[in-house]
Amino acid sequence: MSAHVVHDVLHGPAQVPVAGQAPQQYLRMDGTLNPACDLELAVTPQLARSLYREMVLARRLDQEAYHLQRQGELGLWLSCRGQEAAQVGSARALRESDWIFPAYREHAVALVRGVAPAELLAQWRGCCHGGWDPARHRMHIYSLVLGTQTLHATGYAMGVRADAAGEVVLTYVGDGATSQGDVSEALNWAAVTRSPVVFFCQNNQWAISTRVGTQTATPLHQRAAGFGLDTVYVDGNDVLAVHAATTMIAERVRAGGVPGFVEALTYRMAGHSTSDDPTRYRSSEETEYWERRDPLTRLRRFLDNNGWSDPAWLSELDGEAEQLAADVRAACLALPEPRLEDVFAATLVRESAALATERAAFTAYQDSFL
Amino acid sequence: MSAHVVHDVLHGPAQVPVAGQAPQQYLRMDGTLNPACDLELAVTPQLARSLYREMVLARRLDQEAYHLQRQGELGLWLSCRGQEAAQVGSARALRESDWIFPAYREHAVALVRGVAPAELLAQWRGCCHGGWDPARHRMHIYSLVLGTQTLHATGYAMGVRADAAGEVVLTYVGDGATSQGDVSEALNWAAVTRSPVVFFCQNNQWAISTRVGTQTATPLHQRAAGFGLDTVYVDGNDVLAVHAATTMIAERVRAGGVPGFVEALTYRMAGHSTSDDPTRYRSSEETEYWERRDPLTRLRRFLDNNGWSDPAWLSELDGEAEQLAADVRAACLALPEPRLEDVFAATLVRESAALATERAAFTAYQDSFL
Amino acid sequence: MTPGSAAAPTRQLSLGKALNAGLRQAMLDDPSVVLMGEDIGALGGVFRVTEGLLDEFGEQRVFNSPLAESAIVGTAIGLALRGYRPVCEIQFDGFVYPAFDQIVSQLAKMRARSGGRLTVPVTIRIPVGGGIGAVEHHSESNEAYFCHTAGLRVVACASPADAHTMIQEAVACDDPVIFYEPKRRYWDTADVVVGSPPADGLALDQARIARHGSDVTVIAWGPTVRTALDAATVAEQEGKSLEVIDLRSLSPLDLPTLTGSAARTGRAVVVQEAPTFTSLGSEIAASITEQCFDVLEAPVARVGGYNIPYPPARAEEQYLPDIDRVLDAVDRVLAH
Amino acid sequence: MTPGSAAAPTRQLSLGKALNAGLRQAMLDDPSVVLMGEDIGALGGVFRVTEGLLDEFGEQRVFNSPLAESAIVGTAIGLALRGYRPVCEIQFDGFVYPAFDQIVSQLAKMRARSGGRLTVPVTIRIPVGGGIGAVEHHSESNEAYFCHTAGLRVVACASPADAHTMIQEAVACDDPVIFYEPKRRYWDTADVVVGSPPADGLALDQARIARHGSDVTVIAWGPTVRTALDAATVAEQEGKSLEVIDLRSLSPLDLPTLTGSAARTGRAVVVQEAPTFTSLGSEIAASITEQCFDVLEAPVARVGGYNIPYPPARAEEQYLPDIDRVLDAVDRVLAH
Ligand SMILES: Cc1ncc(C[n+]2csc(CCOP(=O)(O)OP(=O)(O)O)c2C)c(N)n1
Ligand SMILES: Cc1ncc(C[n+]2csc(CCOP(=O)(O)OP(=O)(O)O)c2C)c(N)n1
Ligand SMILES: [Mg+2]
Ligand SMILES: [Mg+2]
Repeated sequence: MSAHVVHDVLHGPAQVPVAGQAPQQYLRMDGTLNPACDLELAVTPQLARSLYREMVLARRLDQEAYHLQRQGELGLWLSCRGQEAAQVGSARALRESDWIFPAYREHAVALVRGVAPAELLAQWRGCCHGGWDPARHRMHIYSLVLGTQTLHATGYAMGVRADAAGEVVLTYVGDGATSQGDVSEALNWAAVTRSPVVFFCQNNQWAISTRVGTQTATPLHQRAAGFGLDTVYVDGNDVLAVHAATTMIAERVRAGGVPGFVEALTYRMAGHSTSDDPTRYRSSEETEYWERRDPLTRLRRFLDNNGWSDPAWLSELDGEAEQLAADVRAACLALPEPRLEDVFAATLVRESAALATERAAFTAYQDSFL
Repeated sequence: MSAHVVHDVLHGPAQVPVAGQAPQQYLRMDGTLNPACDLELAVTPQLARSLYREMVLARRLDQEAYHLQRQGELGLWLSCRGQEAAQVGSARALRESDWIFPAYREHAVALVRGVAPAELLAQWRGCCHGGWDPARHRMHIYSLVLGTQTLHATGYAMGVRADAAGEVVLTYVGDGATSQGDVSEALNWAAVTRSPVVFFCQNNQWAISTRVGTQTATPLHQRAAGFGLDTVYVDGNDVLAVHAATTMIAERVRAGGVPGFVEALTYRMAGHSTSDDPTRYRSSEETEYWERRDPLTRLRRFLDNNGWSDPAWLSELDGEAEQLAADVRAACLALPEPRLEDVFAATLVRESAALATERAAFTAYQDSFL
Repeated sequence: MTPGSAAAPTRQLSLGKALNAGLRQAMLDDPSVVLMGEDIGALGGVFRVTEGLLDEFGEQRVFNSPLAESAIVGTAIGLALRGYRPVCEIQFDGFVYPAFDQIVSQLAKMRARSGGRLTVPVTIRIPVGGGIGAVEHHSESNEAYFCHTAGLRVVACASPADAHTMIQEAVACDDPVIFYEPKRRYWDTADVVVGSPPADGLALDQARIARHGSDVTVIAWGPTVRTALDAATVAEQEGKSLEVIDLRSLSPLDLPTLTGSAARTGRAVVVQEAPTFTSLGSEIAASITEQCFDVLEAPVARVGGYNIPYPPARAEEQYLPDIDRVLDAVDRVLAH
Repeated sequence: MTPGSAAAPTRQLSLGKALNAGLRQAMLDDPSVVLMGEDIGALGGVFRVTEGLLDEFGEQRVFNSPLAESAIVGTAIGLALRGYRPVCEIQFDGFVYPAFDQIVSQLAKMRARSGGRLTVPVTIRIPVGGGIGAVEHHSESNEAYFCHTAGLRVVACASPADAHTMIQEAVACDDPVIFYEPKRRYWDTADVVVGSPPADGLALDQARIARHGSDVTVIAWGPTVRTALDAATVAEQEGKSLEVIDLRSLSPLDLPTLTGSAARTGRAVVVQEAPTFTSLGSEIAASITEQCFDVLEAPVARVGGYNIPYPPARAEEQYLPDIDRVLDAVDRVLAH
């Protein structure tokens, strides 16, 4: 049975159940290499800098979106702050042709996949439900009903396998969502059909106000192993470790191995959403503990230690981030208002006579106010 | 990950995935003791004979019910033939005050719990949905929607824990049903709440026409361990091993341990139901293989080997079984026809005015034919 | 000669076999069609609707699934996103509920949620209704849940010929379709023209006047169509002329056909197995009344299951609408 | 002085706080009442309806659950079988579907399935409807699904006073109750008499005439009651007298109150947020017409959500029935 040994350095006050095993770590908090790391990774300056760049951009986008919400321009925002390493490290481990099924907080992933700020914010401004073309980015729209996307990803992967296409499907799932029956069904179904899917679990230790200890009595990767998945447990605030671990699992899956499960231990640094008040359920001590483990800081220290972060590059990156923030804001404010006619049009592929009649009546009614 | 090592002696042609581990066995096929057995059990003649008696009675009831169905007196019958050891061995491991949540094939369990033949058959004759008073037998009615009962059992166990009542709740679940999200939710929820529940999985290797290998890529007990349950894998055709294993787990649970999971490897010797035609999907070779592993035969050999089966006792048992068969038949034919009024009456506790009106209209309409 | 060619053969088929032939045709016509569900492989499904298809098309296209309805529908959505055209079998009506979330929040809404970018052509086949003496959860009529769900098409076949055509149209339809098969009519047998349906097929949207009449319009679908037709035969002997409409499409409703008939007869009776409260029968009554208020001679009558859980098998005859109850309602609307 | 005693205090409470006080009272009155759901503990639920109750009653009675709706309802059934009286919170309307099977096949039918032997007094609280600018799945009106399910009681509160009383009556009721809380009215504030409801409480079965009138009966529930009342105020200025009925009980319907009013006015309009097709509005229209056909001057009109998935927040105003759409329907039935 699971021993609840808590690794203080990594876990802090939220106390994730861990069966005697520490997550794989490549970089220690001070940015130096962890000699205990088992993961293979060829870290070039290019790789480290490009990961850092995407994390910085994601952080800046997240911040700008947060402000837009506070200013009433977005209805809601779910921050990915603190999870940039988990998201960027994993998304970058895939090939462009691989397909992603996100949950709803994977903004850094979306950025990696080239989703434009307008496409990303439209949903949170209330202009649409899914803002981008999944086929273009090989990234499905967000799924807000927890865990449902893991079954879609599994089915998609069954298709990939049937097509012998050599692609890998990666789906993101939160620690809380793992409690949903759908997620267990997906893990099992993937294992039984041996489909090329990787479940990437961002264990950010919270589901709104609920600790991960309420969701599970064992480490989540242990549960996945019970279903027969190829698992790895990784420090989710260490982008290099995440990148290496996800690459390892994804390539094993691509080569025909059993489906994979990556548990990345990270932390939701902001509230669950802009509607949330995390002070009701967690201490500032805990938040500060994790602030000190900020994934950006860690990689930055590594870059600095290696002399890979020259001021020119950093200031260029700063400029790029500010430009992105400006773009985000501009794109948000320029979003067109949604029309109910468009929802009518998207309800069925072949509009029924009944729906056409109803749509016409709606339009006529709307027009009667003109 | 799970190695699919098949233990030929135990598994036969259906090939259950097993990770290098054989189920615990107390009695070998020839009724001699298995020296490799880890289970503790004080086998007295009384215990062995009473287990045998209940298995024989269950077998006879099952056979009679099967005939009644073939003669058109039952609408359907789901045979427990071959699973008597798993059912009697587990049910007898509980205290009378412990509560049972069955699936729908646990006729031998019902017999152990004193459910009368009329109560047991009423549902299959089409006279009611649940034929007995759960409180009287501390056994819930059958659940036909697969896996749902595991959540009821878990909730009930939460109540037991809150009441500090010292009871154990045992729920039966089939190998097929484990694929349902509800069952995973129940395993997880039980572990998280540390409720006194034991999941007893009769892995009879088939779900209608679907092999257990389609339901899982790993042994089912391994999956349960992944959620943090206390598990044991046992030869389900060995009533002594089942009894010992279930007792061990149930008592650990009663003492405050984590919830338990017993996987009993057994075999559904008949078709799924009287509507099923198993020749469409499995070979007679496979069935014969398991006929040779009949749980009654094995215990009988053990009794014989020990000189615990004197002819007088055996013939008394025969008589008892024949009497039961006669009782089953008589009880079945004497079952009163159901009245729709009774369903009306059982729909709500406090009948609404609307329903009362509808019921009155129904009665008036019925009476108009008198 | 290949099936579906000009001179398609006519065969005497049961409704179940007509479905089987329809699925086979759909698989021949479109290699992206795959079947999935519990026991649909070697067994051919508990009603044998997929019999022989595993042998003919192989495991890649006929997938005997693990026992999890939410996963059946959820992975079917994923397969559809990949370009497949999955046909899911739900073993019995009462076992569709574990998949309810995937159907209602995902399948039905996927297109709208994606702003019209995604198409999920999934067909969910459900044997529906009572009358076969089954145990609990095996006799449910739950079309109301899906009719109330925007984004789904809900259809029910009632005859072997329609079964054969409609299943192919459902599979070919780019919208998700809940496809009801009237369980107790699986063995009804009639002539069926075997082959692909005409390309301009409209059955999925169009009701069928199964019998013309002038006094009362009787609206039925799935298993109750035959009940209504039988009632019409008896009524004729009593000098009452019933027009029987087989809905075929439950959502959307072919309202013009319904109101056209009701306007002609001035009286309508809806016959369903489902409990009447907040049911498709309620909708039909409300819709017809909305449009025909001034020409109706009587309120639309509803004959259906009572608002209680489905009874044990030996009481189901008292529960299910039969000829007597239909005629009773006909008399009521005529007497109004 | 203890709450619930003779001279119960009157307080100005929002609907959300009235519910909170009602739950507290129910827990004080009956130690078998336990609360369970996602984030209902320290957070007090996303709408703070359970605020303070964890502190007051402890973890044994206020259980912050894992994230699994099917398990919430499934284990609540088990707890109820053990003698507890669980009150489950579903965080948002759109998240009840994973629990659909447990609600429809187990909770609703348990009593009938056991031949009346088992009682499962589970209350399922669901914040319902739109109008708060939420993201998808957070604005659904799904009462039709549960109304169509025999064995459940379905209620919706519309005012703080009713919220306070009705939640207590729901918890005390031995039948399973789906309890809808009108999300966008959580902050509506009014005087509430705090304390246990009278023992002969009938709210769970009885509609309330929220405003008397003579020209048209307007039937609403939950969030649309205020819309209907506001419409009545405007209509009055235009010389039209609307009678507004707050259903309170959606299933069963208090039909005598509805038909009584409709018979008096001769005209009725139903106002709901849910899509109209196969909805409670359909049932109300059908039922009223059945009983009042000869005295109705016009067909019952339905104002509701369109038959499309709930739109993005910035289009919801176009979707939700508002005063204009109610008055438009009133004009239509008056013009008929
Ligand atoms: C089926 C379902 N139930 C409840 C919710 C409400 N809800 C939204 S997010 C959330 C917490 C999710 O936690 P987790 O999976 O850990 O993801 P995180 O928010 O931490 O990224 C909850 C309960 C939902 N979206 N879907
Ligand atoms: C939710 C649900 N889906 C499908 C069914 C139909 N069904 C009844 S029994 C059965 C097989 C169950 O297999 P298993 O759990 O192994 O139990 P066994 O019949 O072998 O005892 C199936 C598919 C059902 N009862 N419930
Ligand atoms: Mg989380
Ligand atoms: Mg089995």
